[in-house]
Amino acid sequence: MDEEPERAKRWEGGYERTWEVLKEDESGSLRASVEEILYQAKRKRVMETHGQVRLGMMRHLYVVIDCSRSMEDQDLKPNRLSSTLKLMEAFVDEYFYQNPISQVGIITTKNKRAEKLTELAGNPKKHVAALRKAVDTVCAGEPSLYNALSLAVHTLKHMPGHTSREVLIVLSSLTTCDPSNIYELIKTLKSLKVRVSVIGLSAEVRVCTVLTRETGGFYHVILDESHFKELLMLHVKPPPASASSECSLIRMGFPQHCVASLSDQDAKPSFSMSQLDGDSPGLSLSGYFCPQCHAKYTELPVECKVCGLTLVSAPHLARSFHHLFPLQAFTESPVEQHTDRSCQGCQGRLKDRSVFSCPSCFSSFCMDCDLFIHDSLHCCPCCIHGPSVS
Amino acid sequence: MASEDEINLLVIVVDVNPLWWGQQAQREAEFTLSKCLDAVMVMGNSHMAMTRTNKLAVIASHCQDSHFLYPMKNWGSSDGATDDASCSGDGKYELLSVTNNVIAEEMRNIMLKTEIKGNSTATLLAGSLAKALCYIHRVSKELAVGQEMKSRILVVKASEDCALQYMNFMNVIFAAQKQNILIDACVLDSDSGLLQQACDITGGLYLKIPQKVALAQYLLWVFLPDTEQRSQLVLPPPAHVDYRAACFCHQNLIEIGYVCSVCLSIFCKFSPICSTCQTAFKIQLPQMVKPKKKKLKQSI
Amino acid sequence: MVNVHKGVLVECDPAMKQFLLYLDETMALGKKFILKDLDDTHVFILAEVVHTLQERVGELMDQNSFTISQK
Amino acid sequence: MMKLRVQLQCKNLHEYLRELSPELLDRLYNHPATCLAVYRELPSLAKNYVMRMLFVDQALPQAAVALWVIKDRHKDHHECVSVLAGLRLWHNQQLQGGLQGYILNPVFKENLRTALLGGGKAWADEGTTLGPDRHARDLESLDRYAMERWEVILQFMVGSPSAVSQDLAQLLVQAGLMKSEAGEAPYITSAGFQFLLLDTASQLWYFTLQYLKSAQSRGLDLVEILSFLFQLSFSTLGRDYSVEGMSESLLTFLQHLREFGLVFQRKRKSRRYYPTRLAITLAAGVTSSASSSSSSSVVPSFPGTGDTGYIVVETNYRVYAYTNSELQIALVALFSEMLYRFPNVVVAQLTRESVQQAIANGITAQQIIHFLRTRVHPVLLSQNPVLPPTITDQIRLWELERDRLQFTEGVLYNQFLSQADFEVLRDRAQGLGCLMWQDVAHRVMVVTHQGHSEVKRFWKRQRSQT
Repeated sequence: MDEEPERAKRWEGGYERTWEVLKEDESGSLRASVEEILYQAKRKRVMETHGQVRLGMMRHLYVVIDCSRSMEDQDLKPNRLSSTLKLMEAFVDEYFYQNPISQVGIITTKNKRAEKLTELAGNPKKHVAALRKAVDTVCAGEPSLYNALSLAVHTLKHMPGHTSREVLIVLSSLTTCDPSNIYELIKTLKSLKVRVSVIGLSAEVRVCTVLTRETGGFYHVILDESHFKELLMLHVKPPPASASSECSLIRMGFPQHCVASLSDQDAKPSFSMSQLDGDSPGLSLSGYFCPQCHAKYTELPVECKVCGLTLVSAPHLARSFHHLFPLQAFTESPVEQHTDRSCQGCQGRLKDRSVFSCPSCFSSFCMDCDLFIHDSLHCCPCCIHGPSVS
Repeated sequence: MASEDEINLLVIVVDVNPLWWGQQAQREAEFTLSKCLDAVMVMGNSHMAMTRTNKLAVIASHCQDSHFLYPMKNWGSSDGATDDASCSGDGKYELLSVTNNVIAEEMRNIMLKTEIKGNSTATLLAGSLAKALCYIHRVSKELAVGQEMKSRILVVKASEDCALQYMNFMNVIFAAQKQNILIDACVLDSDSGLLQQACDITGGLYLKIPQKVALAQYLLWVFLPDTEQRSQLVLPPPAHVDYRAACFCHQNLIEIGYVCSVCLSIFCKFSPICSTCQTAFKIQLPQMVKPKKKKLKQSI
Repeated sequence: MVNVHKGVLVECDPAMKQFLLYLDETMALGKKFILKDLDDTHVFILAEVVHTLQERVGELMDQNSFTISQK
Repeated sequence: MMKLRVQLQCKNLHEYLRELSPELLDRLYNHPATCLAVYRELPSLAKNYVMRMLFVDQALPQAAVALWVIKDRHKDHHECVSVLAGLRLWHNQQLQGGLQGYILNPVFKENLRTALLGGGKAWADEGTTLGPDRHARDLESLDRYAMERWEVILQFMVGSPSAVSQDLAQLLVQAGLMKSEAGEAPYITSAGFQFLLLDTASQLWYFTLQYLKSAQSRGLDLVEILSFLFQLSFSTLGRDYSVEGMSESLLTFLQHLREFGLVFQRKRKSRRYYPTRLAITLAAGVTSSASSSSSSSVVPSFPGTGDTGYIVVETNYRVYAYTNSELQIALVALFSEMLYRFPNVVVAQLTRESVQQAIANGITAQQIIHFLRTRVHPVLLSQNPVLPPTITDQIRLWELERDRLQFTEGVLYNQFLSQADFEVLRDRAQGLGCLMWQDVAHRVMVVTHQGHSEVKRFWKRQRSQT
């Protein structure tokens, strides 16, 4: 393996005088400078999110959760395991919200073994249920990076080339127990284009540094719980697709929701195919019917169990559009330059020092609206009105 | 009741598309834009009369712009001391009469000011909804600590859907869903696929009213109750929503289509190059056979 | 024949009742005051001692409590 | 009875209205403001009922109305029906074909419509426009004025010397908040202590109720002043209104309101008045009555004035009150021990003695907690629960400590000759609802003091028969 690039460790750097950032104003209050810091932080989030070209929209992600002894540490409250599982629930929800046609699977590792908690699947409910159940897991032994990764690869390598193959490891232990040379496995991962990212709960470990560097993932070590959450959410956004990844047209079904009306005497309740997995048996009158083989499902998106067609609804695809067509960042200018002192979004008064203007329609917005537009709305409320609608 | 302290914000978006209303006036003289606005005001007044904490905003959705009818621009600039003591001098609750006067005044401004440029005749509903969401967001930011707010949007829609708005409309719907904001729709004329989806996704009510003249009654009857009260009342069943996708090439509704793996554009026929993102696709074998093979391999 | 006494019905927890019995036995109020020991949580007492009794109970609670915070 | 404490009872608007006579109610609904106020206090489902029927002129069949509600919510439906009927907002009416139907009270309907849509005559006589006021008041000074006036009353109750009219003092005595013995200055009662700890809105409503109770004896017309009160509560803050067209008794009432701080009038003879925030929040106090203080009314008691939340409670039993109002300090001192005093803050300590002292004064633990909760500093509002649970629990425990013995006056019956005798007498006592305790095996029973004479008489009759 080649030499690690030179990178200053935090402890090697100069002493950070965090308190010197705070300055008292004339009246001795810290408020102004604290607000300035908060304001900068808000802006940073918006600025960070731009400049992507092509994204892997169909993702296959395995999350590996360390369940070794060290997960019982109580530096996260109430302990590392509970805290991780709780954040993971939020992660799964957010992941499916932003990546509606992607899949997730969960792997746990302890006692030198790795096992699948859930298979790769596109339905958040099952994962969340499994995570809730996992709270009672006994944390024991050492984790095994090798076993966990090879378990993940075993499934991921069969995934079609136009999708992304990703592994996200939440590692608490500083050691790993591997049955064979992990560097060999890293090479395999690299050749299979599996991207591995690691979030460390304890400290930086060299093997992870190499692992992530080689496969093109991120490696972060958490500072505290809120930082942990931030790092997890970083992985919600689809990663840039590698240039070499295949592109293809995928055949998909858009089934209609059919309700057999109560007046219809011939309507018979039927089972849904998704109940083959064993949960919640029940008959229902309504459902989505696969346009190819007429198998019935109660929820979308799903891969048809009979003919293998991916069934989605149009809004699922639409939900990903904002990643593909991101809204440009608005330009910031001091409020004095504007004669009309009202925000085009909320019609309220521009009360902050800065005003944000859309580069294409030149409408001005207040900071709250700017953040909201970029975080949730993903389209400029004024450009929509313009004649050149995309 | 614990919910007494909660603020309930209703944003009404009214379609004031002049073309549609102009045609309507010729079709049915007894139901004009001013009748419609009257009904909306009755709805708004009833909402505000319900509790002290109910708040209202009204947005007019035009074919080129959206205007806030109430509250006026620069709200929140100074406190509520309205200098214009424009009291109607009758028995109406003062707050309501002030509100109604503002709405009527702003509406008059719009009608006088706007001229129609070009030939875009569709109402830009997505823009109005986006503004409504911005407004709700801002109001929720300015709440006192510990105060909670529930908000919903009621769309009174007249003209036809505009297919070009699809993507923006979807973005708006998802933003609303994320903020737990209901979108209700009261449709006067032809069914709107976009609004049906909006209502279904956000959990709002969709109703195409059979009798336009009775708009006020429909509004009071169906759309006045808030979320909590809706759980008690018998209300129209959820609309049957068509979730089939429209292909990007011919705007046909399709059941099986091809999706570009890079930009998620939907096509009804296989083509070697994506027309949206210009990606060249690898020519694949017909997919019908492939998955079965994969299945076999896995199950061994 | 029926016997009738006027007085006060006291309802309390069993521990408190034992304390009342103790006060009664040791003549702490200067005399016997329990007219009838009814059950674990009820006693019937003379009406005139209620006030002094409350004071004694208050004293007991004072003895059993300590100041929670330093000043 | 030896009940140690009297809970301050505060009725809500509906409970109050339901006690009024039907004729009075019908007259009340003659004003749009009253209709709107009554409407606002209805349960939310009932509000929807009224709205649905407001623009319908015929009666609706009862069966159809019952179908408005989904099946498993029929309990709510019945509650609404009884509330609406109880307030005489709707009547039963025979439909053509013999069906029973509901129809809205026509007077109520007419006036609620007016309130919503306009028409009819103006609430106040606007005939003579006042023109701009040279001494116009801004909101801030109105708030300050209102608060000052109200605090004068509270201060008077705590015993600090402040100028309060004879009328008002008398009213406080009548309300049972103060007591006066011949010739002496009135002093505060246990109910008064509880009153002090309520939030301003509840205080106002309680006080208003008491005022209304005595209104008729003062020769005021109940309908007239209630309508006026509701009209005030729907007025706009910062606007001036004219006294033109007000009757003599209403003018007297206005002077009282002026003394409470509900309206501002520059001079007694001034032709205009400004309603203050107190008048407008009056309706807010209607719902959060004192008895339901456990509800989550975390909204600061008096929005807009400087003294919203000023108390910080720490887990070490310290209470910091950021205020320099003598009254607020006096209130905190009701249940805590003062430690230090600074220009803008006082530091106090909750101790067992101080809390029990307060409880001995008739204040309940719940009221102390509610007081702290509603006046808590905004920084604490963001945490959940708002007050440290250790503190609230301890305050309750301190209260329970006093409750370890429960005394009830009673009469003990024992030494029955036969089981039959015992059972006859016991059943009789049970029937009268005065049996407090019994032991069948030992033939002992205790009846209440009140029940005793009746039981004794019964026993004598019983014996003479056998």
